[in-house]
Amino acid sequence: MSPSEPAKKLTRKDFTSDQDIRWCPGCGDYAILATMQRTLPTVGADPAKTVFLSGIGCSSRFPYYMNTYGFHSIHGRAPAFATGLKLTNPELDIWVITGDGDGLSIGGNHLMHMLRRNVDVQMILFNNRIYGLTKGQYSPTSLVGLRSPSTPLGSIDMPVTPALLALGAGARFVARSVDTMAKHLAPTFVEAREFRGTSFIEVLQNCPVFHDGAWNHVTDKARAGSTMLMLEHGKPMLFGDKDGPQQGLRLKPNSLELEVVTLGEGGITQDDVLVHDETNRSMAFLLGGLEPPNFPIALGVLLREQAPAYDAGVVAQVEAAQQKGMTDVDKLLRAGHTWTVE
Amino acid sequence: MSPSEPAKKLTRKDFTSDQDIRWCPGCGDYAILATMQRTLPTVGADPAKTVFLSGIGCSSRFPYYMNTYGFHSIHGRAPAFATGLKLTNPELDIWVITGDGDGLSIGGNHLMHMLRRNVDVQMILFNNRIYGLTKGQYSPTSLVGLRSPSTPLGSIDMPVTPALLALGAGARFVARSVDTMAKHLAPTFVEAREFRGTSFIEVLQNCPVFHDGAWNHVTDKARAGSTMLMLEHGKPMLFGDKDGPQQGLRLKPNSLELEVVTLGEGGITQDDVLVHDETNRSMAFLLGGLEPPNFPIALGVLLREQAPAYDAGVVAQVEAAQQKGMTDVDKLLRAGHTWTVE
Amino acid sequence: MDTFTKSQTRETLESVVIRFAGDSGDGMQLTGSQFTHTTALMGNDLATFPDFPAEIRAPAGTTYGVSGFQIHFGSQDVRTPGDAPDVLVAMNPAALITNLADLKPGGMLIVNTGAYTKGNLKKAGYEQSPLEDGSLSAYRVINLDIQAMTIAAVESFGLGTKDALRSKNLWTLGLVLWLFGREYEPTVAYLEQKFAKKPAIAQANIAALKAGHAYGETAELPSGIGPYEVPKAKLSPGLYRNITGNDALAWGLVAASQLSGLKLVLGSYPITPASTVLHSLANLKSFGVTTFQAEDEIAAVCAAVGASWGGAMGVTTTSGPGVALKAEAIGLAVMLELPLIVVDVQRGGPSTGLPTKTEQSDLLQAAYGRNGDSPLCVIAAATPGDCFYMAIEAARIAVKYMTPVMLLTDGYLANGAEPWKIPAMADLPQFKAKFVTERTEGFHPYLREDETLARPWAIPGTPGLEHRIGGLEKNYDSGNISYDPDNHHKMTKTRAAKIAGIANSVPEQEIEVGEATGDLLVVGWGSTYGAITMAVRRAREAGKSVSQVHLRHIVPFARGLDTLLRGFKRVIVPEMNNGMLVKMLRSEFLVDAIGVNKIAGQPFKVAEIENAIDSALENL
Amino acid sequence: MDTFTKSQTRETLESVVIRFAGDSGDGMQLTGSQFTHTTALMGNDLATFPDFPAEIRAPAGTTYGVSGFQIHFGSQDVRTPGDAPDVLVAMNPAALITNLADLKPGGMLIVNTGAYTKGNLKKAGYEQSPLEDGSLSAYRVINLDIQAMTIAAVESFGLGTKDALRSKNLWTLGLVLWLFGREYEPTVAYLEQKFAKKPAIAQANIAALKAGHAYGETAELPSGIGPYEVPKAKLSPGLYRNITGNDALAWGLVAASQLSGLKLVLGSYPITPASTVLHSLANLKSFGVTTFQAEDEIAAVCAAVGASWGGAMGVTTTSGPGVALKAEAIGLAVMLELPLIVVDVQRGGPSTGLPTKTEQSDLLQAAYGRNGDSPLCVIAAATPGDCFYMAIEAARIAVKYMTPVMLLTDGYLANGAEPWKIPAMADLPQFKAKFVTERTEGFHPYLREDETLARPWAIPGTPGLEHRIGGLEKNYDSGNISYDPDNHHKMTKTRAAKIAGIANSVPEQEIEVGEATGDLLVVGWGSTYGAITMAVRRAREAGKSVSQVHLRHIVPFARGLDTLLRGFKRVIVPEMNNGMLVKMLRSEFLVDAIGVNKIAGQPFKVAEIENAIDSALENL
Ligand SMILES: Cc1ncc(C[n+]2csc(CCOP(=O)(O)OP(=O)(O)O)c2C)c(N)n1
Ligand SMILES: Cc1ncc(C[n+]2csc(CCOP(=O)(O)OP(=O)(O)O)c2C)c(N)n1
Ligand code: SF4
Ligand code: SF4
Ligand SMILES: [Mg+2]
Ligand SMILES: [Mg+2]
Repeated sequence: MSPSEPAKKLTRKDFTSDQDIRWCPGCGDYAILATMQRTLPTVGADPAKTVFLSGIGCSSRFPYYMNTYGFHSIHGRAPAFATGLKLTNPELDIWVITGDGDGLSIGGNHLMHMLRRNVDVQMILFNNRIYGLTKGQYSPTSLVGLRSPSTPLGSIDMPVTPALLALGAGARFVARSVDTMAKHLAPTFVEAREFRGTSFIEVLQNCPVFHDGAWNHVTDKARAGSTMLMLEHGKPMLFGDKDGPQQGLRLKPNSLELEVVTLGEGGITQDDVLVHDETNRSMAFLLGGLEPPNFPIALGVLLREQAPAYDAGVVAQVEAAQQKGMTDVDKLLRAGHTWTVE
Repeated sequence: MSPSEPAKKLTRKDFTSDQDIRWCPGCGDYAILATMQRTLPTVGADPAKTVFLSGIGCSSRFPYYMNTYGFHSIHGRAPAFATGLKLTNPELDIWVITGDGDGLSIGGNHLMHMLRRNVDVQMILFNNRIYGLTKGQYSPTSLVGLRSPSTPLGSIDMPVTPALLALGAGARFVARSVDTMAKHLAPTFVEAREFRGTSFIEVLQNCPVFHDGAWNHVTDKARAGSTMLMLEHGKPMLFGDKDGPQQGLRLKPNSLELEVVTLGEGGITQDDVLVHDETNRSMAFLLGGLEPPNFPIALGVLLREQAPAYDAGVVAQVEAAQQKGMTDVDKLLRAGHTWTVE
Repeated sequence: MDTFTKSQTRETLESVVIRFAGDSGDGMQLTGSQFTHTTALMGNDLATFPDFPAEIRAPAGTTYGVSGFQIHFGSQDVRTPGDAPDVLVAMNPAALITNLADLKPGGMLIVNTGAYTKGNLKKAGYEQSPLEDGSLSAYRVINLDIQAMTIAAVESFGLGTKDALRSKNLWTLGLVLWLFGREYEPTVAYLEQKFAKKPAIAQANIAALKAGHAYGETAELPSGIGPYEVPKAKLSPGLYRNITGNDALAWGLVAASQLSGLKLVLGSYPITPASTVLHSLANLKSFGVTTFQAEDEIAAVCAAVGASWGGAMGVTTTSGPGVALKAEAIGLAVMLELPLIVVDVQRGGPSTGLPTKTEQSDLLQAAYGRNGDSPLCVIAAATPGDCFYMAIEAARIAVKYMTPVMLLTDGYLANGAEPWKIPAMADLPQFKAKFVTERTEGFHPYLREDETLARPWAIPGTPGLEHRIGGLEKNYDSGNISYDPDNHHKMTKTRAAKIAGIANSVPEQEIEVGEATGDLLVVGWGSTYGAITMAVRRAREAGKSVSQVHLRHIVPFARGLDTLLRGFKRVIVPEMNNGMLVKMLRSEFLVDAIGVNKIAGQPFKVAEIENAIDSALENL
Repeated sequence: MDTFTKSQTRETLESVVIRFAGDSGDGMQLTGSQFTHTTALMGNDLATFPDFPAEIRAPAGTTYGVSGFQIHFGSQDVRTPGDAPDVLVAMNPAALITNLADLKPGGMLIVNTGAYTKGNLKKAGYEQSPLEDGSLSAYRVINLDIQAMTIAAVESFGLGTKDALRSKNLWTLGLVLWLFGREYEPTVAYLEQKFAKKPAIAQANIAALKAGHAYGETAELPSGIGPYEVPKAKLSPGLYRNITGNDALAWGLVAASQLSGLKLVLGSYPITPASTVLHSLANLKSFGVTTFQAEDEIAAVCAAVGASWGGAMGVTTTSGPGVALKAEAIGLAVMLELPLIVVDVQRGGPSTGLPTKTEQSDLLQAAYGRNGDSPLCVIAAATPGDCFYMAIEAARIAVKYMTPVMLLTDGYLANGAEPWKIPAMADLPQFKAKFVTERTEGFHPYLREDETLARPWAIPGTPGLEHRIGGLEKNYDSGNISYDPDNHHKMTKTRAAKIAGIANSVPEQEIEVGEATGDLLVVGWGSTYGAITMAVRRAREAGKSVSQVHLRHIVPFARGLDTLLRGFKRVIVPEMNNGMLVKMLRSEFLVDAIGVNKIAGQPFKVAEIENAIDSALENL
């Protein structure tokens, strides 16, 4: 919708392209897509100014299905294309879509550099802990021991934790959500979109074909209360089963380690529970690495740290130069020593 | 020296090649080289089993000057060559030499993956916060505002902190030292060599030609006591000027932030000072990011965490398979369905 | 064979092409490979061509989810999977609409009517059912409600409808086996083994298979429809197996490892259609094979080069986009003069292109796609089984000449299969690698052997041979870095001469089919081999003066090619690209060779090459 | 000019070649460029060739730390920096030993005797001093203790010896300026400006400069040594400046940005000898230029492609190894059909090769170094100043044809300088880019323009034209992903036809020197231009039937090249590589063109090409 036309309320349909979707039945990608298509109209997004840009992988087909501008690039390089595009037109709202293979294996360096530069885009990493498109090889997030076509005896590589990698690279907005948890995923998208700088979102995604249940230990409905910690800034980090929060995270006294405590046990009260501070990078480092069975996984915004966006800085330098400096090419060519031949 | 010959005590000369050194006069690389050449004989290193493998950059010329096996590869890829070599011959003692451009810019992804896999090599990153060989462009560790040939108006990119990046990637041995501090650098090399897995060492290095004094705020002799924190496992983190340690690092009560305290002020005693625990990754994260003027820089071993080395795992799988599985190619070719044509 | 010869006499056919087509979920690949297996056991010659959809699991019923498997078998030499099918099995409307155009006029069409529902018809894009509108009248249609008959056949096993329907491909297989006089026992054995842990499934599948077979035997098929007999082919005696190109390649590498005495170290990054080589080798660790799935293609090749320096046979496998990424590191290997095998299983390009389709469009990239004068050896496999031998040849050249070798295959070879006469290791020549080990004062790592111009291979760990190598130009004698202008000229010429010299260790170029002179020479390379051979043979049978030359060695060309090219009035060069080998031939030999190009992601049909031959002969 | 014409009359020379050589720390580049500047102001035609050491700052006195600057100036057309110097300035023994062989017999040799210490002689590899053993007797040697005289000249400024010695290059410059009748005022002005904030340094330098000049004027130079006069050249009238290739390139890109109305976005990663283009453009932000130093070459080109999609003129600059890394992404740009300029400032290869030396060995990589059939446009600049125009030409083609364009220059053009007649922007044709903006239901991003086959450029942000692009093959009409075989064939042919069609917008190939038919045609491309032109002219002056063709457009070739090639009995192709253009010409035109190859990291000497001409004529 062009902003020059009378504002019309857009709906999911306006964000849905006419392309046939080519994911396997039951793939977690469908849910993420649906949430995106439903969420964008609610925040007044303009399809003409919205761009989805991806690498290669099942997840990277996402742009085809959004009725916005879309760019299905090459394996691992989406952040670099996005950076060039954003520097060219900072008005665009750019979403980079990647997978655990695309973004962390071949594309790890571009991801890291986009994060440290803090280019104002949203990056969603669909983490299914497997290479889907190439039929099931293990990925940098696969756990040790995973048997896959390329690791028939079990993988040996120690996995990388996307959130920690992002934090180590200097990311300033780091969040995590789950493919099918639309109610959690939608606001995460919205907050990422509002953040000025690179917002990094890891979405736990199920690949029913090649790594079904990779996240069952997190999402298993029966235990979900104790396997997920829903972060809220300024709120104590409580979790527990369905009858209400009963457990919490506490900093071990005089140390730098977290422990799970149960309210009411051993005199523990809510005051002993650590309060989430999304501006605290050290806390984010601690939270980023937690995973069941010993800890719940931390979902929501792990870190939100305001910092100048790279594109803004680049544009400001160019604009300042344009105001002060030379703009006439004829002058440029004639600057310095010249002489006339008659 | 071949191990089969009668053990002869080697000296620096045995580790010095006949190649002319081609660094600028005054370059910090000379000091690092000298320390390496002096240190290896003291730990019984065998030149024939020692390999120096580098990318491209001033720092990456290092292998030419060591009288060991040497491999001056291509820009950024040294970790990948090293991984292939180590998997082929795990007996070799491999040192990967890289720079802040080579290792963190073009080569960031290989560095990260070698670290997470924990391949048993030592990686030394010469951090001069500049591209030396290509004549002075800013690097991923250059501070914001640096004017360089490619950033005449000052750089905008937020720098990356090598130690934090390494930690985020899952590194298990992370250390830091200074080019000219031979007494600190030598034992750091020794400990790195002893560690089984990837040991990552950042060496603060001065490039007098393109970024002279990049580390003056750390190494300035007059203030060195208060700008450097010499880590020792199990020891309180004390520092201070030459008359003896007077300051220390403390964890802010009930928080995850460090603060500088002065012994004797406000009732602070040595007991209030945090004790360095090199097995604590969260502590390493906190320490890795400190830099003057607000904090001293942490030197020494930030993290040492035992974990299986990748090469050992790979070799073990092959060996186990060799013991159990098929080893006769004729059998392999005949496995499965065959038929005879007469 | 007494199960089926009772009731009818069989018409004898010389060769048949069958295509099984259905939804990705319909099990067409299994159907095809079981039919292949049985056919091979019966002694026919054969060639196959599986054609997967690009999607992992496209939604059921869509045209882009159609999976196909074509087999060509006969009592004569079979070299290609066949141009147009004689028989098409269409398990659903999408399979019909996407494959019908290929079926020979008058061909047999087996239709699973139960799947021709309104929904499926619509998904396939049919306005009305082709079964009813007379549009199939050119074919011999067998309408069968295979679904219903399958459900009936497996009823007794108490499966749900969904599970029961899973066996419909086996019912179909049973019928087709019967039609062409094949036994079902090998498939029964296969099913019993495969579902050893799920006996109910095994039994249901077997029941469906037998029911299909029995249906042929007992039901009245429309007249003019089978049954047929395809007599054994006269294959050279020996022990045979079926083999796909990627398996042959993996096994060839393992054989090369033993023949050379070198440890095999593979650095690879998954990419279609090369990934299965990585998979195969990852399963062969018992042969001392190390496989390393790297973080990307660059790391993969670098790890292989590191391994080669360390004294292993370093190998990297990939497809076109991966070769592009590896270019810089391959250039380093050229400079380092280390053995390295780069396998490019080509696919449709440019860019991501048609990743699941075949093409031969990386030839120029293989030969020239690096900075600087950066010569290396390029060879190509001609058939799936040939991948085994060319892998060994790549290793032989790499070790003997201390050079990277680019081995080209393609998606068609990778997934296609052929009956393959199994060689004995003892019959394959060894080429043991030699490391220098003698302690040398001031070892010069670039002093060359006279014959091959190869430099010595001294591996880290060897006492007294400590040395340093790298990507900078080096002095001809000392091997130290050198910026000397004349030295660079000499080194560039020497690197080129070394590669050119490889021709000395390769047999002279032979004529594949026909005489060494004549009207028309057809020159091919890679997987077009079968189609060209058939076409040239047919042309010769029709009395035309046509010969065939097929190149396995491209850089350098084998000796004698020049003379062969000049022996003909005309030279044509069929390629599955827009003209690459033809460029190299024209430039090298100044012959007016003409390209015949098909860039459709599909192998040539024999008829297409026959046509090209005819029009070349017309314009002599 | 009255400072120097008093005492002696000057011998008139038509042209002179001077080489300044010394330690990297001796300021030879400054000396050379100031001499150049003054010479340009005096109206001579000229060409220069700086030759840096590979090391940043090699230890003083070593041979690999020698830095050189050669200038060729004259009253006639000057096209190359000259084959052999008439005058060699050797500031230390290392400079002497590495450069002496090039000095013409009887040439003038200016030696700074104070630097010929034992230590320096040894570092350079001299057993005994060449100043004393008679080994320089073939030259006209001027032995001067320049160091001592410099110290004396700057004594009054109270500098330490080390600082004082820094001015010795200016003393030398003063002397050489005097020798060739040049004024020192322009250098004085330069020094005053450069050291505006350090007046003491400025004054000391100026004093040394004047002292050197005065020394020539007053001292008795050996007889037969100068002074000389080199009259003005007859240059076409206009305003001139000196320009290096890399500056010309940067400025050409900025001009192209204004001529096309597109924002210039550069994605680059530093690499010798391309880095200075990045540096220049980073200084031109006031022209709306965005420069992005990416984390590597891949990110650099990807950012440029992203920028192009966003409606900018996306540019990436690099050298050979960088092009190798960019191959995959350039292939994507071919598929996306977006404008993109890839500048390859070639250097010595393969691999890291000779990074600071020049070469033309990336041509085949530029043309073919990508997976799949991946055609793009390749053009090349002939002289430093031509880089300006070829940058504009690259942009014109990229925008008009929606295609990547590879622009080849090399280290020699990059750092070399020539007097350049400054064009006026108003005289340069505009080629305003057009974005589609009209809201279209179901916009088809690959529907092509008839004439150029270019697709429309619709940039994100445009309401109603939302669409998706990518690296998979797309349908000819809709632009949606397509796996259809015939469509892929058609698209491949169309992409090739689009590139071939570029020739329609390029003037016919012209003869550069000579007639359109004759005995011998010399075909060149890139920076060999000057040397070939001089050699062909000399051959023609000697009455030989030789002509020259110089290619700026290589893929596609300009129309008419075919006819030109066929108009000669013989065609030779001088290249600074092992034979690349010659391959392309032979293959395309089936002419028996013969390569003349120099792979030494150094430009051709005119004499080398003259020799090649002669031997080609002998073997007609
Ligand atoms: C240069 C290159 N190398 C390899 C491939 C093959 N490839 C395509 S997608 C993919 C991995 C995808 O994994 P991930 O990013 O996790 O995506 P998913 O399919 O799991 O969503 C690979 C290896 C390619 N397309 N290009
Ligand atoms: C593929 C490639 N790109 C770029 C270069 C140019 N290059 C050589 S070294 C270097 C940066 C070196 O910086 P760093 O690693 O910090 O090393 P230093 O010289 O500072 O020690 C660059 C960009 C190259 N050699 N190869
Ligand atoms: S393979 Fe896995 S990730 Fe890919 S579409 Fe299918 S279910 Fe989804
Ligand atoms: S440029 Fe800097 S880093 Fe490089 S050798 Fe010189 S001083 Fe050292
Ligand atoms: Mg994945
Ligand atoms: Mg550096």
